[in-house]
Amino acid sequence: MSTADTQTPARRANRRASTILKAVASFAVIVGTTYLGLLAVTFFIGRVVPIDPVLAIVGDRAPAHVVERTREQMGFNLPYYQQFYLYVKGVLSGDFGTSVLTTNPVMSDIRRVFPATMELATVGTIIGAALGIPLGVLAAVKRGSLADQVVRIIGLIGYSVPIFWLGLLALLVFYARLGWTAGPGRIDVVFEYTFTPITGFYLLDAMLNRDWAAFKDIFAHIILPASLLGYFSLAYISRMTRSFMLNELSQEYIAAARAKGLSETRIIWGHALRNAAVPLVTVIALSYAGLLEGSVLTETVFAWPGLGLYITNSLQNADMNAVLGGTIIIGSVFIALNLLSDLLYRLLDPRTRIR
Amino acid sequence: MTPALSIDKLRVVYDDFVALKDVSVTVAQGESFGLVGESGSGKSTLLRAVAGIAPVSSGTIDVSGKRLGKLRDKEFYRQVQMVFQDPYGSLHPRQTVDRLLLEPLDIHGFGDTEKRIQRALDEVGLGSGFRFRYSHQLSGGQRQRVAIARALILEPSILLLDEPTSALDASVQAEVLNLLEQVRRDRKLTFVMVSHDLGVITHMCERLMVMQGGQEVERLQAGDLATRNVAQDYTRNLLVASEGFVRDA
Amino acid sequence: ATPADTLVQAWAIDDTITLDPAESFELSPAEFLGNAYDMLVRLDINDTTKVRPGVAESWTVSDDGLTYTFKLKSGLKFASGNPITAKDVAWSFERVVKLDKSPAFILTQFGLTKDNVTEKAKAADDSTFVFTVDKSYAPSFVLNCLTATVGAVMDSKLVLEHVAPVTPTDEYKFDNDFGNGWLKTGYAGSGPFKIRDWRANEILVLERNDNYYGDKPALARVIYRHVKESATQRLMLEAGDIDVARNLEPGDLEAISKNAELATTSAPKGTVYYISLNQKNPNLAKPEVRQALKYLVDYDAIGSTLIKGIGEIRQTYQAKGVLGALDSNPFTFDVAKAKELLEKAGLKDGFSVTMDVRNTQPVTGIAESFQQTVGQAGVKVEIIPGDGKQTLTKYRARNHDMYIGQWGMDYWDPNSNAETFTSNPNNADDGTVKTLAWRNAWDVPELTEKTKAALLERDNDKRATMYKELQQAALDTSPFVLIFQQTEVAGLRGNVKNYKLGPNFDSNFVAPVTKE
Amino acid sequence: MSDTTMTRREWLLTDRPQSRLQARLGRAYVTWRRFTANRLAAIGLGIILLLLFVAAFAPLLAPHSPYIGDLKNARLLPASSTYWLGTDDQGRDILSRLIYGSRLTLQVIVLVAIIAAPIGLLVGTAAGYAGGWIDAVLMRITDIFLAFPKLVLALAFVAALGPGIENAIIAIALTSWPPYARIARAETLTVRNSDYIAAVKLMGASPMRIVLRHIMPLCISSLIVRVTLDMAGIILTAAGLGFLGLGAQPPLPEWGAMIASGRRFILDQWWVAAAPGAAILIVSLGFNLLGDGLRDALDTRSGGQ
Amino acid sequence: MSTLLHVENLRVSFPTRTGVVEAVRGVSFALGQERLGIVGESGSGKSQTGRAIMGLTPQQAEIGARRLEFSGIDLLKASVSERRALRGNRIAMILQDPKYSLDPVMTIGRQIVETLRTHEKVSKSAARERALDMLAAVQIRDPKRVYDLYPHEVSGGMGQRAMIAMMLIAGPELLIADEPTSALDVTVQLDILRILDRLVIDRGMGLIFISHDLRLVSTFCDRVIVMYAGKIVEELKASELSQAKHPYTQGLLNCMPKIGADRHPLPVLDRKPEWLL
Ligand SMILES: Nc1ncnc2c1ncn2[C@@H]1O[C@H](COP(=O)(O)OP(=O)(O)OP(=O)(O)O)[C@@H](O)[C@H]1O
Ligand SMILES: Nc1ncnc2c1ncn2[C@@H]1O[C@H](COP(=O)(O)OP(=O)(O)OP(=O)(O)O)[C@@H](O)[C@H]1O
Ligand SMILES: [Mg+2]
Ligand SMILES: [Mg+2]
Ligand code: NI
Repeated sequence: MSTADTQTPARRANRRASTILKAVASFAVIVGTTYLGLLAVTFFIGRVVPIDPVLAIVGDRAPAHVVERTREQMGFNLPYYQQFYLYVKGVLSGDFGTSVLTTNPVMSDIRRVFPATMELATVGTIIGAALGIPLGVLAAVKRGSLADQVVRIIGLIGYSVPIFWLGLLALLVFYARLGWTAGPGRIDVVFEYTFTPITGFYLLDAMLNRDWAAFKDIFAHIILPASLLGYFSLAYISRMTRSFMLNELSQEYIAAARAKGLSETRIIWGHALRNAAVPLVTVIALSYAGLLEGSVLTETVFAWPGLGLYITNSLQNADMNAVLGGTIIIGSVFIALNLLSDLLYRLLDPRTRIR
Repeated sequence: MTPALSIDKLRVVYDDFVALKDVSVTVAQGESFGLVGESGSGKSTLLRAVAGIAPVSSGTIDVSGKRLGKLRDKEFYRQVQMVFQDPYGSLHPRQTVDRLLLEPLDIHGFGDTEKRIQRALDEVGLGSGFRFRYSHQLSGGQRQRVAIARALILEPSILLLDEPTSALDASVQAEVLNLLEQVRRDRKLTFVMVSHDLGVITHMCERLMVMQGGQEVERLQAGDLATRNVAQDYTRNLLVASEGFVRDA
Repeated sequence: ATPADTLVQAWAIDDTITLDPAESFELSPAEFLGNAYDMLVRLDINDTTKVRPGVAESWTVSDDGLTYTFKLKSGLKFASGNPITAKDVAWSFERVVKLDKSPAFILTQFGLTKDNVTEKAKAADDSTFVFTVDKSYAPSFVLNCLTATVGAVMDSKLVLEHVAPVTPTDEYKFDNDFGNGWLKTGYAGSGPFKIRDWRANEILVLERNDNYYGDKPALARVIYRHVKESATQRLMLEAGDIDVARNLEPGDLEAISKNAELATTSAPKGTVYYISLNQKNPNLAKPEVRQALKYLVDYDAIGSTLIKGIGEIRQTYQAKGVLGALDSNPFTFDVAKAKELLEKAGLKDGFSVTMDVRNTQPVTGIAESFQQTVGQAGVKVEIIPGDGKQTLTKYRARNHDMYIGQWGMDYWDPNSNAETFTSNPNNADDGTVKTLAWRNAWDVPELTEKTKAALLERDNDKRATMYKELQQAALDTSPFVLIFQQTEVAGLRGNVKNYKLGPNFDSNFVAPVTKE
Repeated sequence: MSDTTMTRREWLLTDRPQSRLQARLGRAYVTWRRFTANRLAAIGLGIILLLLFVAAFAPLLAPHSPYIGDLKNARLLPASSTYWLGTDDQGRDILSRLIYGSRLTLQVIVLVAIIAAPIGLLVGTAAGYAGGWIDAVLMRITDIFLAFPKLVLALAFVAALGPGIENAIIAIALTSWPPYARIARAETLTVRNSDYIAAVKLMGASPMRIVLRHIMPLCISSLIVRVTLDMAGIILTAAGLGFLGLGAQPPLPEWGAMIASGRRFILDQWWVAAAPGAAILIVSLGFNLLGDGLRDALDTRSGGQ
Repeated sequence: MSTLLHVENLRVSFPTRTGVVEAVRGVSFALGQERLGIVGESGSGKSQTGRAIMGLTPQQAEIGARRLEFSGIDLLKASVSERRALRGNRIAMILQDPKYSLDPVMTIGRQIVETLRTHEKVSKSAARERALDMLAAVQIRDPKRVYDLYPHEVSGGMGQRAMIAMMLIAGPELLIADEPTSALDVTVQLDILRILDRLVIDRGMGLIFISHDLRLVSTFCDRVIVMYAGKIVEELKASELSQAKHPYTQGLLNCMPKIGADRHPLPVLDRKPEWLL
């Protein structure tokens, strides 16, 4: 007798419908409140930052009357609640305003800088996961052995080295001395006239254009910063993989799998990792979100025109439209990744699946 | 005399699963009442509902004639205490026996804690040697004794026992059952006890209720089981099963 | 490696926020606009006290000094192919005055207003432009101002195709934006290069303008890549991924100068670095303290280390090479002298004070060095680091004690710095002319008058003398501890020839550059 | 074994402690044994102790002044017998700055730990135990902080409060509590329905008491572990803020700020940045090893069996 | 009846921080095609005995025996892969708790098929057929449905049946069942035992049945071994359990409350130190 078949099909369908409805509703509430919170906090930050936003537009040497006039034109003389109202109204109608630093609509700026960051983060995460998972598995399986310690040290160094330092060092070694990779930036100026971005993901664009020379160059440019970011997520992913794997390996079903006569390889990769993958998905998603937030420091060192740099720059100039836009994007990414990891979690873990 | 515990049409619903369907029970003062039934039949739920840790959706519970509301006050917990099934899960993993026993005294503002703790430990047959141990330094039987000591230290009049010996070896089970019997006699307690073992129930209780699927199946006197004086097939099956394995011819 | 017909420069171009000459007022866009637009007259980079013809072939000044008549070169064309006429010039002036953005004062200080500009800046015919000023200023002053990028001649026909409608308000009474929106990223000029593309914080591309009347650039294009870090720039230069590195710090500069494949070039710029003392602080307001602090900068050490190659010690506020610049460095690091002065001021045991410092080099390094050296005289300086805009906000509100910063000339004329360092028409908190003297609450009515007078001195030599006197007064009494004048440097690949930096950013001309 | 006097070890390991103190010490001893059985963890602890020692005796240990340098004559010198680790761009002795900087590093770490961890713990346990709308509200706030770009938040805080190491610390603390809240909440959720919490409830304990005295102590160990593992990140975030100029005020010898200013010389005078870099690496390595060891020692679930 | 398994002087010990724990201290027995019960209180070494035979002892444990032989194969000398080939194929073990012994993210059907395909070369569809047959053999009413269910979707009793199916599909000659029913309801318990019983009878399999329930073992098994503190204190015919000699066995039998027997207080076990020897 199963617990499942004590329920009539009709009730089950009913229950499923209501669960889904509940999930959707609670998701909507979560997204809505999170957004509003993000907006409010960012807006508040914009007001407390002791930077005169007008200064970014008119510069230090502008005469006093120009400063005053610009302030009024930009609505900074209105009461805060009114400014907030106007902003929220704009955002709701899809208008994030214009960045004063780049003079473009914030959305079009983000459409440019976000793919740059996302491409970097994606390649980084792929590198981090592709190496981090096997290393973590190795460390868990050989717990306490030399291999475990080596993996641990590799990971710990990844945790502990300042990226702006390692970044410059990597550039010095792999780019300047060895010439294995290309230098800072996303693409050589040679391609300035021949390469037209479509999606903003240059690797993808080069493939779409079948421009293999550009692809090679783009790859040569991305590999170094991505490897660095990958190293940092590797550090995290391998540690978590190890700990999840240790947990799984101590479970009874592993003993059962051994009792079945399965090979260790099959037990480790087919059973233990398959189970460890469930929480691992969240870990990877979170580390991906962390990278997407944009590493200002990496972007500075590698002259990567990404989101982190954009937001920092905007913040330092009190370009609040841009900061708000960037924050919303990061918030959305976070929410989306949360949702995605949730979905993957459900997909990977039959216990949480809605049947 | 007002009954110690009177439950009327109690219904407990988890999410949308009805775990207890309008069950009514009355337990007289000083009585020992048993609950049996298969796993998931709602035995624990009934006890938990009385203790105030299960979501009651309808029905009433009276303790010594007093109607219980949604929230239980401190007074209630001085009257009613509970011992859980799993001795490994019901003791806080980071507290010594001393601390475990001190906590209820502290909450209810008892004085002379030293003496009370000592007495409680003596009563359950644990010397002072156990007083400063952590729960992981105790065997299952010892843990269950500590749990009983903790329940008794507030001097309740009703003890709810949720399979207090099912995780224990037969030999240890005997010791714990003896202990429970003794404290009941000494303190004139009222017991409501859950077990899936018919032997244990008949040993401990005067009356018992057989449950299935959150409902009452039938109500029996302890002696009825020995004489196989049961009305329902379900109860009969339970009886047969508890005899052990019978190879078909 | 870079393409043979392209010059690739790495430069921190994140200060570019608009490419409209009527609005742009920062350093990197000045260079782009200086190369992409032409003005009536241009600065002669071989003799910076003179101007040379630009779009104008010749000019005359009326005897009363009020009317300037410019004769335009004939047959000129904008990059778009439209002819350049005096009407374009007049419209450009009108546009600047009516938009009234940051750099507009360079023109409006001659008495132009929104109402009279069409009269005062007028096309007499297709090739004659007449400019009327309100006082008989020194002609050198007027002409110098017209070399600024705000005086760029705009392709009116092209811009008018891109104007956006605007609802008039009290502050802005016109019904269109004069193409300001479009020109933020657009281009409508006639310089040797045209601006092809600008992606903020990423890249700016200049392309040869085939309609340019003068010598055509040898290179087809010049690309500026936004790279902030000096070390990164150096690596890229060494690897040959860029031809020119523009933000080199002393250490990297030195290394590049030692590299046989690379070369360096430099030019003094019209930017001076100074520490200013807010006169609202009672200690700093004491004349002896002001002077004492001037003796507490270790000029030698700073000159030989922190600004080596990128600046030259200079204690007067006019940049070298400007008309009337005073070359005098009277102060040396002298703790004893400073202590004496402090004792005279009644601050024998020193005092504590804060200093706002932006997070950029060499400013931070100098501030730290200063902190150490003043400490030797008992003055405790607390450094408040901040991001540029943050520190500036505070400075402009006069909320600082000490501030270390730089000042770049608005236009290549002594009045630019004299006006800001030594004039303060209204020291009230809500003063309208917020000069550096005002920001430091230095109330100097006589010097203010003198600065004004120098503006109207039409004799160049006399005018120069007046400015020298002003600088001397500043040395003796001002709350400005001038430290050095910036030298702009660039590291070059060996094959880059004829790369010459000008005295101003708008005169960093790249047209002559060739690559071997 | 009758009357023979127990060795101290036996006294600690006895399963019949005679007093609260003995029980507590015994437990600590077992944890300690488990901890020291891990050689790397012991190394980590050694590093941290060394850091403490250096910080405590900085004035005695430092061969030069950390603040006063000789700009003109001693700038950017390589390691030598006078300057063991060379000098920085103001001509100051790097070793002395590192030694004094250990105090700041400690300050950063300790303050962040005592600000962020308790906030996270309180929010997480309260949300997890209370459930319902309290949980919803608290978790929403946590989510907002989590979804917020950390650097923006930190930058904004520093910008608003003014630069300086204290404010940088507050900023880091305020951005680093949400993960702790999450951990504490998850932990709380797993123990919330356990029988021993139900038992405490049945004693008549108030929710406040349950959270503070019974649930929090359970979450603390995993939190401590997590915090020690985050230490490296905290030092690096402080360094990152320093890189952006919002960390310690000059001339404070904060390691992150030292790297940030030293990175300009990385190509020629590599030691200027490498020395503080190595110091950060070693200390965070120490904390990481310590955290790993603590995890193994405190985690009775996987460590015991 | 041929002897399948010889165990002589089996010892299992765990080095721990507080000294060496000897879990099994010299256990000897032989097993033919019969039902052998092992009983004893918690911690007496029953499971470790079973696991030692399977080769599932944790790595850090030390294991030793004068003889450990399965149908002529010296298990102590056999290589890792030889032992693996035996496991699940010729010797199988049912673990205590189905809730934790099944991989939670793999369907029951796949887990059964996995065992089969590890040991035999069969096509996927053939394996599926066999698995469905096996499920039916352990009396699962709707094998096709259960095949695609995940472990959490079935009840404990059904999970235990699936576990049995998984372990029996390759047709082992020896089955070790470690408390296969203690997590289940009494009624379900008997179903499971009936299945095991049928397998022993039909397939001629050897069965080691580990349990702490004396009453169950005595009614189900042919022979019973009673363990105490890692040692065998007594070995006897199941039917003769009530005439056990050893006071430990007697005590165990005695202390259970029985329906109808009115014994207050219950007799308790008085452990004698000499039992340990
Ligand atoms: N917190 C809960 N949430 C949802 N369902 C629950 C919860 N607690 C119990 N149930 C369900 O209520 C039913 C009755 O549970 P209860 O614990 O009372 O059974 P029981 O008779 O004590 O069984 P056992 O003998 O296994 O202890 C079961 O089906 C169980 O799944
Ligand atoms: N990994 C281990 N490390 C140390 N000791 C262990 C380990 N596994 C088992 N033991 C010890 O070995 C002894 C025998 O354990 P075993 O699991 O065989 O008992 P059991 O008879 O099966 O008990 P139960 O009825 O509780 O399952 C116990 O004292 C136990 O504490
Ligand atoms: Mg129950
Ligand atoms: Mg066992
Ligand atoms: Ni390249």
